Amino acid sequence: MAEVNLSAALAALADNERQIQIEAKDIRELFRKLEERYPGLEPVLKNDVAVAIDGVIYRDNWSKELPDDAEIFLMRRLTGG
Amino acid sequence: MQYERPKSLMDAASLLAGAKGSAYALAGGTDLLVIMKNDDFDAELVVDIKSIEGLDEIRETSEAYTVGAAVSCAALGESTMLKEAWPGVVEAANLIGSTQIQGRCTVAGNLCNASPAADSVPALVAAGAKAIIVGPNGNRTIPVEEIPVAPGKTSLEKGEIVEAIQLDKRAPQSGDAYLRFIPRTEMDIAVVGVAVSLSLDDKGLVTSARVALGAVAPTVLLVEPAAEAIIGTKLDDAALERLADVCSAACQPIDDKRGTIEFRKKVSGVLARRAARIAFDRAGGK
Amino acid sequence: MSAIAVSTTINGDEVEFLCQAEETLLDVLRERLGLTGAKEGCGTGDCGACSVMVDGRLVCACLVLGAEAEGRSIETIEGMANGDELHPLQTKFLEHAALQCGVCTPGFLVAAKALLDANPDPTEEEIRFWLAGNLCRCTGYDKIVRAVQDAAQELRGS
Amino acid sequence: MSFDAKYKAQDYNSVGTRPVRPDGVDKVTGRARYGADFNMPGQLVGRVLRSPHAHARIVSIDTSGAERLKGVKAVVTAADLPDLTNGDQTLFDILDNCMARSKAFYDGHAVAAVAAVDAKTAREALKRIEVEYEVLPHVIDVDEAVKPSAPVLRDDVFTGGVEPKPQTPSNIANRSEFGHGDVDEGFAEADVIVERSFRTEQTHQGYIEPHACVASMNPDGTADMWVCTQGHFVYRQNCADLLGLDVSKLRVTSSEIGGGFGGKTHVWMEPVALALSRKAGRPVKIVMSRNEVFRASGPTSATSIDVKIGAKKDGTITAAQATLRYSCGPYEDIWGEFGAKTSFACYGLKNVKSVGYEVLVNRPKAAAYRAPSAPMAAFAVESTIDELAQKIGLDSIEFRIKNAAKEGTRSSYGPVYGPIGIGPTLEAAQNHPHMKAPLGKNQGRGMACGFWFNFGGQTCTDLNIGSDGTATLAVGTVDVGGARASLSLVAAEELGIPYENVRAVVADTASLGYNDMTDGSRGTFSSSMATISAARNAVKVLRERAALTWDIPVEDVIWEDGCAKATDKKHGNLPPLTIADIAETAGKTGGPIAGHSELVADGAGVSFATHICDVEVDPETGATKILRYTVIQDAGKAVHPDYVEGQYQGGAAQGIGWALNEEYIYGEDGRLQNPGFLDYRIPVCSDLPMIDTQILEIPNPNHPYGVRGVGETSIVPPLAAIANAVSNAAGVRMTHIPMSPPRILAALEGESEG
Repeated sequence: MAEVNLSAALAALADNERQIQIEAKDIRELFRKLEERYPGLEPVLKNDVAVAIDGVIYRDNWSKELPDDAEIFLMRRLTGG
Repeated sequence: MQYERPKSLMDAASLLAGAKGSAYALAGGTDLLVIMKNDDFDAELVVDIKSIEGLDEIRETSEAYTVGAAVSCAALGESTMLKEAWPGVVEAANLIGSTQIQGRCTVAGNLCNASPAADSVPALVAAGAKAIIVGPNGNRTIPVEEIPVAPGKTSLEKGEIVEAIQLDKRAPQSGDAYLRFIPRTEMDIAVVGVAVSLSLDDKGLVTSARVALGAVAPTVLLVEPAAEAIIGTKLDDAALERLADVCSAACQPIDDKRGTIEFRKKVSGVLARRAARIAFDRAGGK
Repeated sequence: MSAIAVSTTINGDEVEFLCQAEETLLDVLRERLGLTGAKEGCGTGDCGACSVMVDGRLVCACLVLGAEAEGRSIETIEGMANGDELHPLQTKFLEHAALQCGVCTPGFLVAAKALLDANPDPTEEEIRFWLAGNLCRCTGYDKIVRAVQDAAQELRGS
Repeated sequence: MSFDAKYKAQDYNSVGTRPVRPDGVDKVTGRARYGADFNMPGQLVGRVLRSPHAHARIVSIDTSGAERLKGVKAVVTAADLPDLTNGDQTLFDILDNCMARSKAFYDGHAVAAVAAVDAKTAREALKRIEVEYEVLPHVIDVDEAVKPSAPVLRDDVFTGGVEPKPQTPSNIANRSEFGHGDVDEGFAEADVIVERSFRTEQTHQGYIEPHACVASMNPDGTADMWVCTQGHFVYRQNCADLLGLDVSKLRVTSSEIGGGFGGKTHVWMEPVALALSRKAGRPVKIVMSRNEVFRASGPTSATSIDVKIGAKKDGTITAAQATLRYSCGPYEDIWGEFGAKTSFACYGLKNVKSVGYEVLVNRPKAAAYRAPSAPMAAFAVESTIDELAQKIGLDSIEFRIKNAAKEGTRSSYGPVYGPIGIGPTLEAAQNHPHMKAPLGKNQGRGMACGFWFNFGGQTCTDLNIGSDGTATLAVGTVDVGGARASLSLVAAEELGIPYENVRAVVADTASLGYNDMTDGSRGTFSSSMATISAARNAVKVLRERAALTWDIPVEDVIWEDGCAKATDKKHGNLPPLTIADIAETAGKTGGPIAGHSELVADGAGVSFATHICDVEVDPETGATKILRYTVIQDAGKAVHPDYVEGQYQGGAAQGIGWALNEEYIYGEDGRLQNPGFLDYRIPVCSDLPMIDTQILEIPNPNHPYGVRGVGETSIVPPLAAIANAVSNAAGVRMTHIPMSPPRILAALEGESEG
């Protein structure tokens, strides 16, 4: 069971939930379950979200596994200069 | 646009005089080629004066030095003779732009561009320099401060060309200096420029002086009360304070992208103090 | 308007070209003669990326008309190496990693060579002020100044 | 992706050395080809007509005069770039910025373009395009733009991120909030609170090479483009989307790039060049002038930031809060959000809240600039931290060390940190001789910390072994600062061959799979990961070929020192096969030998730096001279230390320019006053001292060599470090960047700041 934290902007699309408990083995499954529970998140999960797993930010990697008890944080994607 | 490279001054003058549209003399070109980049620029004629015999020479007579209109500021900076006689003029000329600009720009061009911020002009004005002008109606020699009349405008008649800048030989115990303020250390247009030229008597008192300010008014200012503030003194602190106050008060600056009114007023006083001190030292003052 | 015929010398070779009156030397070098080593960073003499030598003087090619090249001798970055033998400045720029994007590099090399030809033993301050007309946005100038110092030392043979 | 990217400690042969870069000779001889150095046969000169107004409705455009001019081959307006964006707002904004549709939003906004046989004709053609404008009131200033009285730029933008959803359009495009705890409770616990407001002016990346491209579009829908860009795959995608091309039919070649720093991360006039080429039926070259670069590419945000931080007397920060307003130009972006995310990232805070606003103004569309948005936030926060330390009576480094984030700290932007480098950079600063050097009259020392995220992204690499055992490496990340040298080192390391035997090239979009652009400090981080993977795949093939040659099981073949070696004693004394031996017979053992890799290089790891700076302030003129500068930053592992140092020094220099003199200056008419290098004052050589660097190597656990991105963080601390130094030298707290001489002098004279 992972504890998924949402940034304020994303929480607004998920019934204002800042913390969600979800059982998921990887990022793809996490996204699928989030979409099922909060359809409002679907468009942003498609392209605009990065996943921080224990502090390390993953941008594009569905196959990344979520360790047990990992701290998951969803945030808007980054760009740089 | 037509490009001409006459061999004589008279040919140059008559080409310029005969142009129907706008016509420009090209010496260093470091201002002209910049405005040519502008999409609105339109000229009928450009007359390159660099092939005219003698225009790239610095000459010495018994009374004066003349700097030809095609002498680059880099070449001017290599003249030991001028560096000794008019170090402030040479250092001002050598502050224009970068090493690359120095390789092309000229003091005559700097003067005729008529920018209030031109670096060499306050130094020339303080030095009492004169411009030797040739034109379709004959030659004339006038003080350099009479050439720029407004930003970008000169008193030259159509067809007139500045052939050379004349600097008189100096009395002993004389010195000059130019300081400017720019936000960087190089590659900027003066926010404030101050030139001081002075002579001392045997006791070390200032007997004559000329103080000129740049970038603080539509044209370079010759500030006579500033000279009066230091004449008869050994540049004691009180005299320098008076000089600074007079210079600050003489400014009629504007707020623009390069500085504010308040800043220009304050800094012209500061630089006047510092430049006077350098000129005084160069004159052998103690 | 008819074109102007110009005869000049570039990197020791006699060259003839035609240009319009308003074309700059930089336009001619880059567009007519295929010498694209000089770069146009600003077109107004503020960046030094188009530095070349005209009759032994360092200038910005963007502030010289092509027609002015008549009868003059021009040196560009393309003439700096002697065949496949790089000039010591070129070698030192490589060894000191004095370039990142490299677009300012030809201008810096031409300017630095002009400095060392005139002053074989410049101080750091002299180097910095001489090169103040060459903008670099990548390096912070540190490695460029070191490369020039090192090349100067090598050229002096010490 | 089967590649194991985990860090393993090892000794290196090539990595960490400082060889000459492979593209070096081309660059010192003038042979390297940049954006404007390329020509196609029959090409036309393209020019863009730009709005002279800051804000105007385009009533009509009459191009007939230009079209009648002899030598003009095409004229395009927005009508020639129809909206194919299908509801994608980000893409539509790029399109609208490339060519204004109903309104011109800033001085310099493109409204039409021409292609003609030469520059003179193109220039004349621009004059013959008649645009009727209805000039509208404009707003330039970020604080003015948020006032209810301000002219509203867009009637389709409603503030996002607030509840309930607003019913009226606003220049505030979005609000975002980060943090945790309860700041009100935290401030109640504080013994000392410092609260200040700061402003920073808009700056430009200032790359020396203006944007340039040559575009050629064929009637069959295929097209080619040569362009200076930080990401040719991204440019291909943008252009294909905007022009309705099949992505794979547009081949984009990235030229050498003369600097980008974020400014060449998405398209500007490139789609216009393609549209002109499509209409003219000939290749079209567009080179921006420097004036156009300043007016119409993508500078960074101007900002207005309020900070409040409270601490106990023992130096524990109890609460920190910031409100950050970032200008975006006319289009919504995420610059305020980045500012809010990065503002307090260096510290471990119990109660923290940051709120970012995206503000629309009549300025060019803001683009990324090296660690985008972080320097301004760091300026505000690090200035406040310094003042707070002084009020409490603690040393500025001690105070920061006491509050620095560490492994396990919940970051202010949300996630909990893994192993991070802020503490070590502060300790290195504390022990650096610079901190103890004596200071003279009117001199002061300042220091500050900075943070940036870094990232990795999609990466594709090919490594081909030549018949003589040398290798070519094809990467898709544009080399902006020496990456080909670093990647050649990595390939040499993995293959066990000399660096000189590797040649790295940047492949075009038709020759390699998709790569994200070179931004987010990802070039060397991600492409080195892909290079290691590709090289290991090639080594696998090399071992197989050796096994075949020897007729032994591949499990008995190891790769060592650039050779295949048989391990088991039963194979007798088989002499090692060198890579050249194996390559020579490749045609008989199964054909060409290559290693390929495609991966998502995630796990870049956040980056921290601490800078120290000494300045001297002339109290009579307000002029500031940088006397000494030291950069301390964690690189994870420095692959080519010269270019790591170069990134540190370059970032510091850009930060120094930003801190002291660089700014966009607008007139009352909303026009940019200083679109050139004369009055947009980037540092020149004589402005700077040598810039000392100290590279820390705290391995990134998510990279095989421990590499972290290094390109961006170095621009984050300088604004604050210099502001703190000026404050210590002159005794006045500067709250407005740039700290130009008039601003410093005004502050010294006790006047209100300009």
